[in-house]
Amino acid sequence: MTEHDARAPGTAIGSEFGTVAASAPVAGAEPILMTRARSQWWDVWDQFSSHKGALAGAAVFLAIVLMVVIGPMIWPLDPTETDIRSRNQGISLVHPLGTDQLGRDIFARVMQGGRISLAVGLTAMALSLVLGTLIGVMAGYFRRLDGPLMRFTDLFLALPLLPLLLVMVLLFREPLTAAFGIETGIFILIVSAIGITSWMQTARIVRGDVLALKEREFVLAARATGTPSRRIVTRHVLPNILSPIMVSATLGIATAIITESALSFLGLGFPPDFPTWGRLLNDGVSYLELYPGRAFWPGLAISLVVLSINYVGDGLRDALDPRIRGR
Amino acid sequence: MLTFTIRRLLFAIPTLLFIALVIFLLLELAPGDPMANVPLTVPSEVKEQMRVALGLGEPMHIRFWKWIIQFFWIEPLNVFDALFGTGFAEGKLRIISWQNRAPVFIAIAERIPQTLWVVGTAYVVAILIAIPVGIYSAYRQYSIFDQAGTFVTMVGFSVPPFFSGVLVILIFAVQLRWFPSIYDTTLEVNSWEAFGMQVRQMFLPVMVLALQITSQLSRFMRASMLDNLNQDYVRTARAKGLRENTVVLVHVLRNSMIPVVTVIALGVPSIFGGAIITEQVFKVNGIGQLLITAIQANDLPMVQTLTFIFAVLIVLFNLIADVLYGMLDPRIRYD
Amino acid sequence: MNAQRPLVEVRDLKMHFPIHSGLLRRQTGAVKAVDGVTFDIYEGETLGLVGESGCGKSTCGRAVLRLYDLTSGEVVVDGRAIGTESQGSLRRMRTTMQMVFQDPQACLNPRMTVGAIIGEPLDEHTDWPRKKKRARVEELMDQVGLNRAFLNRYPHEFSGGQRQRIGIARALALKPKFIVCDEPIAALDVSIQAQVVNLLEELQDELGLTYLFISHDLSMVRHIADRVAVMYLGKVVELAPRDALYDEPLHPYTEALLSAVPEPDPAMAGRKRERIVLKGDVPSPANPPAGCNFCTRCPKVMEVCHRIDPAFREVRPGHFAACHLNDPRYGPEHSESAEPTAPEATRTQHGGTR
Amino acid sequence: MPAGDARPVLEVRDLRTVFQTRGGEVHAVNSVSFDVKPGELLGVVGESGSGKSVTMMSLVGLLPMPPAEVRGGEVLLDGEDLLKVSPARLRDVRGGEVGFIFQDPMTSLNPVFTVGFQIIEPIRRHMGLNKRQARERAVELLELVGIPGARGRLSDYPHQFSGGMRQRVMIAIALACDPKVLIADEPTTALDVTIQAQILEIVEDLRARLGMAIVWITHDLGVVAGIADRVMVMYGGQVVEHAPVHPLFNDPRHPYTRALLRTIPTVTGARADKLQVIEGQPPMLGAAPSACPFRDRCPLAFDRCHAENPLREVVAPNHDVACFHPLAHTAKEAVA
Amino acid sequence: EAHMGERGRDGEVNIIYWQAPSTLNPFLSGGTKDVEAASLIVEPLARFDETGAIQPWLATEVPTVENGGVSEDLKQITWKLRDDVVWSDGTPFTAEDVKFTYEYCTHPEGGCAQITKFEGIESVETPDEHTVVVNFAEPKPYPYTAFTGGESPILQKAQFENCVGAAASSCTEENFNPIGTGPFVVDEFRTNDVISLSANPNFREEGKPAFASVNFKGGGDADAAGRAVMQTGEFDYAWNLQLAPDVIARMEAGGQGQAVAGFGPLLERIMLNNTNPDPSLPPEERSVIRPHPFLGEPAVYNAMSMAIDRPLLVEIGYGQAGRVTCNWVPAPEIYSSTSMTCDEQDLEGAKQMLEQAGWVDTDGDGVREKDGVELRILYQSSTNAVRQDFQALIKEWWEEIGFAVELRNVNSSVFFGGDAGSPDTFQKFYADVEMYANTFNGTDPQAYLANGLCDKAPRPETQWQGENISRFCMEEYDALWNELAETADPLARQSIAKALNDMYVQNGGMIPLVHRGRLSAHANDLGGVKLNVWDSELWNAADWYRISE
Ligand SMILES: Nc1ncnc2c1ncn2[C@@H]1O[C@H](COP(=O)(O)OP(=O)(O)OP(=O)(O)O)[C@@H](O)[C@H]1O
Ligand SMILES: Nc1ncnc2c1ncn2[C@@H]1O[C@H](COP(=O)(O)OP(=O)(O)OP(=O)(O)O)[C@@H](O)[C@H]1O
Ligand SMILES: [Mg+2]
Ligand SMILES: [Mg+2]
Repeated sequence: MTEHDARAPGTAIGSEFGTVAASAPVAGAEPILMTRARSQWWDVWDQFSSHKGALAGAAVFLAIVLMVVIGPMIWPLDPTETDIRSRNQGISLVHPLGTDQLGRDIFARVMQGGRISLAVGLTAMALSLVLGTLIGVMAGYFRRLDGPLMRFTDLFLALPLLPLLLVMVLLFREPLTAAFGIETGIFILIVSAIGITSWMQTARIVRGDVLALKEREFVLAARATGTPSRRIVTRHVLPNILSPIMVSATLGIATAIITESALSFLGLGFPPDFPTWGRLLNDGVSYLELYPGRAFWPGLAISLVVLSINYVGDGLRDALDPRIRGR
Repeated sequence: MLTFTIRRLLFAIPTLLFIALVIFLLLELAPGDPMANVPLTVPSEVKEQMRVALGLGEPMHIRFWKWIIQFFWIEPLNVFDALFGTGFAEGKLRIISWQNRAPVFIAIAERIPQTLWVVGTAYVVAILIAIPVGIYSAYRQYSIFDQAGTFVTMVGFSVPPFFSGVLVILIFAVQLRWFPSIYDTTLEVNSWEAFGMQVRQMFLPVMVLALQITSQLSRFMRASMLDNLNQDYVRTARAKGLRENTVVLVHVLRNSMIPVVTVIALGVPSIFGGAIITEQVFKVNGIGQLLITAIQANDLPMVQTLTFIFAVLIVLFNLIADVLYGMLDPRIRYD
Repeated sequence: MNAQRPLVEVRDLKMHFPIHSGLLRRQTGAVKAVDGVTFDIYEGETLGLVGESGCGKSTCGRAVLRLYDLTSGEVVVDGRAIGTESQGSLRRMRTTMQMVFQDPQACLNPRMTVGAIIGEPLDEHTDWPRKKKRARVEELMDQVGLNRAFLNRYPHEFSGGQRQRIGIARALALKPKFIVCDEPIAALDVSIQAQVVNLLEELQDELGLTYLFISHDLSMVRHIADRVAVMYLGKVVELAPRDALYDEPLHPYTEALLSAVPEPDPAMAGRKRERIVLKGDVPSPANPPAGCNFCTRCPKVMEVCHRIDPAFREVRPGHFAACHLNDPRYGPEHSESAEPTAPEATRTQHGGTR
Repeated sequence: MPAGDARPVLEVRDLRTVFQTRGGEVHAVNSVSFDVKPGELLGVVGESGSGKSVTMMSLVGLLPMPPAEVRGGEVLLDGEDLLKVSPARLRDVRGGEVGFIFQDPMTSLNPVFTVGFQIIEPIRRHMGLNKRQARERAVELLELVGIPGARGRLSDYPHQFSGGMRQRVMIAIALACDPKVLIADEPTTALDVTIQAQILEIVEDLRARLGMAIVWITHDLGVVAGIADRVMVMYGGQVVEHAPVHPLFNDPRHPYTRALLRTIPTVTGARADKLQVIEGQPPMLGAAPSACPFRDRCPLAFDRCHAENPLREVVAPNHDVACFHPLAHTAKEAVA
Repeated sequence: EAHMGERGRDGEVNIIYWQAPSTLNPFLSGGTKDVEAASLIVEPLARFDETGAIQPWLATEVPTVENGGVSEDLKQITWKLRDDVVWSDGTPFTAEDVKFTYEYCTHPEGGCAQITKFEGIESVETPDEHTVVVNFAEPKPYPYTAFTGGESPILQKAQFENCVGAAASSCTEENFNPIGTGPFVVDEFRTNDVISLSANPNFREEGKPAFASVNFKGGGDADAAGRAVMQTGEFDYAWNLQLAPDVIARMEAGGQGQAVAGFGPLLERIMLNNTNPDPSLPPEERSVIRPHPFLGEPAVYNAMSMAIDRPLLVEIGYGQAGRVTCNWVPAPEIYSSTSMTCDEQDLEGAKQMLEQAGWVDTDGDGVREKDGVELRILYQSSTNAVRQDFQALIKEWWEEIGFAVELRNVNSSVFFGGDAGSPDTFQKFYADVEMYANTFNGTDPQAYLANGLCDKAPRPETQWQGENISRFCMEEYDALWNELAETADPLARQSIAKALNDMYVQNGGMIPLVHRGRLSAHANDLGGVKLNVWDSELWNAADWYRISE
């Protein structure tokens, strides 16, 4: 019977009752049904929290974020401080993850690297989402823009990304560094390089959803009310494509972190005194046999983040999907 | 369908020309110099002369135009000559690499076999693994198998190949000595023994690549299966008294494969494109490695030709994916 | 009772959706969703619009509200020709005309609270302070019989009937004169349909609303409408006061339609055996048959039907039909059915039932 | 028309189905019993969510389990309890001895297989015919349900058919193996009245010719009035009234049935000024019923209705009703 | 040498270069990888051996003034060719080929990478089949450039006749399969990938080479190359392993092979910018020498040098492939100055020196200043793991003595690329200091020392080309160098060169860091390897053999 819920609304209202009965009290005239109003976000959380993987993922991710944000403030060792006497050390109390070839504390570096990697992941994701959503919505909503914008998207999809990334990095490194200083400059550069080369999937998904949504009656209702397109988009379209956007977002963070590490591998990432997970991992790979920890810890951090975010994304997908949520 | 295909092909031409221009301009604007790898002991005047000898002195639009002519006319003529022993292309200047002053297509032709071998095999292996895994995970959603599969695929997705590649080399090539760590591109498979060698040297890169591809494909397969398992026609099939196997492997699978097949088709250009990092790690000197060395050497004709070929392939396979979609799904009729 | 002043005048309305094909995506045809429709809706009345799925009812309803850009024809609402006005200047007009939709689930934005949904027209067209808007929203909720306490709830927490009430409240927010109800009950359960229909009737009495009531449920249209238009394949084939239409349909399609409605009384059902079962399906509106649109399925088809498209004529005063049977030139031997014979008295009766 | 004394081919006793959901259990079907005899058409009516579909799907295990669980009861098909047989046997029954038609013809056919393939599938599976024979049979079936040019259309895909034709294909599939029982779950709800009339015509014709038992689910009382022999009214997962078609329409005993009959306008006869409504909401099926499910909406409800769940009691020949109110057990005029 | 036998007895030898050769014509590329790969096939008239001494190769002897091969006025050199040499296609090797090689490289449209080798040559004459006379326009005290060393081998005239000038690049077949006189001939050349070679049947020496074939693999990274030789034993010889010492040690523990180091004049250094590097300045101001806000001050650059712990750098970065040095010309020994020491870090001394020069931290921000100028340094280098480690360490030391240091690294293809439009090249030098390595070919430093001449400074007029990266400029230095250019006496040349070296380092041209060697690895069972840093590493591949237990 649930199949009914899965299809286009309107085919079977009977199942609506089922849904309501199963998930939230029916608001009727009866006093017993006057329970507190539950927003749909509550429902989403409800479903989300019943997904064990997603919950664990969220916990791990939060823990990592906390560690990375607060860690460097309380951890006494500076990630860039070299201590040549104690280099290449193993695990110890002073250096819980050991030290590198210059005697820098790996724990401090992993935390510091996480700040950058996560910041890159989050901002690049945000950028690609904004771009993708903007283009997707414009293409989906305005029929006249659809053709040009989708050709534009195809163009980006057809552009080989690696050379593009490389060229971007080479081109804008200096002006940005000059304008914002080395750290912010390169940060902006990498974030925009990743963002600009990864919005296309989101745009396509969003466009598809907007096209479907545009035909939904509540958008028509808004048009009949006289709501101008601009507000239809912000009020009716955007909130309803939140679920694919959220899922894209979680995947986006993961890919951005991995892309950043690949950039480091190709020597185009952050400057060397900037520990990012990708860079640490890449540096550690040559020492894999001697000091496996050097590559292991940043590698583990990347994997954990990607893994946890993927689980969160999975959970969100289920939670935001009304068909699944109804069950 | 035919009109659709022709229309898309016609559309592809301006798109590709535009892409060619974009690539050309981007590369043109990029800093870097083909003489960077020439030792510092060579004085700069000499480097300047070498640059001029490469044709760098000419203005940009002329070089672009030349390149377009070479790519679309002279090189195809050369292929024709090579196939039929004719001599149409004689004396015409081909696209010349700056690194070695040889036609870039010679290098590309040399690289295609190993890339196809390794990346292609990995792709096939990945498809063969991903599809059953995806089917079973979806069918038993939230079962142990599904959970474990999800975990493994996500790990596979999250470990960058420059790490996993070196790791398997250390384990299987250095410690266990089961497989070679360096790919021999000169190996000719002309005996069983050579075939065994080939399998052995392909094993590690294929494994690393396949893990990555499997991760993505199996997630896709699973999602697609899940979408279809809830459809009404599945209930109809069950109501007909069909065996569960038939229901899932005939009715659901056929529908689920439609989007997956197009995803697979869309991935094919990446086979030709090679897997840059994996090729680098395993010294499979394929197309990907060619591209990266060309980038490092600022060999613009090579980079440009390669990236443009990728773009052509991407556009082409996009089209193929659309056509496939139309063929697999009887509901879709392009006109 | 009727002031007999047309609030809405529709003249030869056409709404074609282009079909593009071929190498250059030239327009090679059109889905003639609405193909030359003419009718008036008088102030305070309900015009029922019935027909099979895909015959263009919704398109017609939307075109009347200028939610589409018309292919041709003229629409005058409340004295103002809206057929060619820009969407920007139309915005003002939207306060006089509103719409209620078929699917109460789909027509409410699931991410907005009831208050926000009902208040949206107010946000768009008034600059009232928040308090005043809220007061109006609550008033509307009272009017449609929703508990004020549900202001901050989301649509999915309501039953279908309640959701439809929300939709109606939204349509009422700006005190419109004219509401297009596009199958407002089709998606509802039988027991709830009645609630909604009653509500619509009450509101009409109270506020003097004018409805274009689109439905394929002939029995419900009979209940609610004053006059009824029957559509087939983009055209209105018959338009008449309610009782005239139900008692004495002039178009064979209307006849068939009426006979196909199952009679929920086994006794009656047994008697009404001479059910007319139409053969085949509705042709595609992209490729309608030559001559009369109905000629492919008509049980009384004549040779002329395949050639000439019958004109939409006033066969009897107030009773329009588009059928050659009603044309003395082509009509069957027993031409009395084609002649306006009904007594004057019955007609006036029909006109003023309510 | 039905042979009143024939043995029922399908007998359901005390069927109970529960869904396990996140919000708790949903008791969708509670102690439902009914039977059908060969050649008879049993109409099942009730508002949405009253458990009609779940009841029928529980019979042959078509519900997804989990979340569904058949908690008890017996489903006797020619004396064999379908709830106890092996999965393999159940598969033989499905499509072979019990045919199903579903509501939505647009989605119930597999879009990527030809219509012919989909009809042939159960024929080969259950009747063991070879490919050619099965094809012949498929052509026969399509002709039977009135599809013109049947042979040529076997290789068409569902999307090339209109809604009405697809539903006919569904009927053909359901009839493919000469089932003893045909269960039609709102087969015409999604169709236009003119198409519905076509389908009803076909079904009546088929019933007369093939003599199978039919269970016809609908919430359109008009349809039931036209074709059913007996009618079962469901409400809140229970059968609240059950009677041959004439008594049910002329002499409804349950307040719900009565209300339901009054809410619907007709195209003929007198036109009420105001439609009757059933106030309130259908019940939530959160627990096994301990009281009358209709009590909150019932104008006649009294104390007992809130405390006890009425059992079905025979009030006239072949006519039973689940209501405590004495009026239900006497004549109808009293209420009007 | 004890190893004797017939040609090709030892089967195949596997060589891996982690940078893959892209051509086998050393005149068209000039990259080390290409030159070295080509050295298996084509040969020069004379070579440098592993000690840096010049040895006759295709010539019968090295011409000198003593043996009359070089004229007294230093304007003519006469090479006598061996008469037992034939090309691998069996045709005789003659003076015409040598002359052709000169014409080939000096053709103005050819873009020859080795054209400097032929600088100053007025004409090449071939009085007979086995005599080549080279005439110089000016006296040439060091005439061993043309036809000497791996970078200037002889091409076969018959093969390359039609490939002169602009036609050079259309001769793919010739460039990929040159006919040579060397021990091996090309079977198949795959650009940037693999070269298959086999023993030259017409090689002039009996019983050589010992290997019947060579599998020359290119590509990957130094890690993998080292692993393949020392750990898995897949390869016999790996070139230029720029790896951390502990990684090398770990690989050697694999027991399959060993690393060998050799020291040429390669020097890792920090160049000091003598102009103001601010990119916002107009080009004219950018090229004014010695207006750098503070780097012109001896106290500053001396303190910077003193703050560096060179032995530690060696240990961390290069291990056995590095040595501490204070010289710009660290090798060959005869030219390397011994007047300076710098192998001890002296942070206190450095601080004091700055203090005395008036550089003090008055505002307490940890950075010293004088007259409102702060010691802020932008320190750039190419992207490379070891360099970045060095940067981190040196930054720390410099910050300790009161500098503020900002690090920057640039992709090496940009950094070393001569793109006049890019601000990131080492020549543009938009930084205060930059670190890289440089060296010179052969054993004579004269051309290299010219990098300190005023007029070699990159300027806008020269499109920022020029070898004087530091923009170092001293009249005395220019004068002394001119003296060197006219001196032929070896001893005198040595002492002038040392003086130039000291002058450059002591006056703020650069801070030498590490004298870098070449670290290569060969399999334990590969015999005859003599690591040569003055010429191609594969110079004596004809003598290589398999050690059998
Ligand atoms: N998969 C499910 N999970 C939970 N509850 C379900 C599920 N399927 C059905 N139900 C519930 O079972 C009850 C009966 O549903 P059923 O589909 O039988 O109603 P119906 O009478 O067929 O209605 P309709 O006329 O809409 O088809 C409803 O309350 C519904 O919510
Ligand atoms: N935007 C559109 N583009 C192309 N064709 C359309 C569009 N909207 C409607 N149509 C076509 O116009 C015809 C009439 O559609 P419409 O929705 O008005 O029918 P309807 O009578 O409302 O049917 P239903 O009862 O199913 O709602 C149909 O054939 C439909 O396919
Ligand atoms: Mg409609
Ligand atoms: Mg149902």
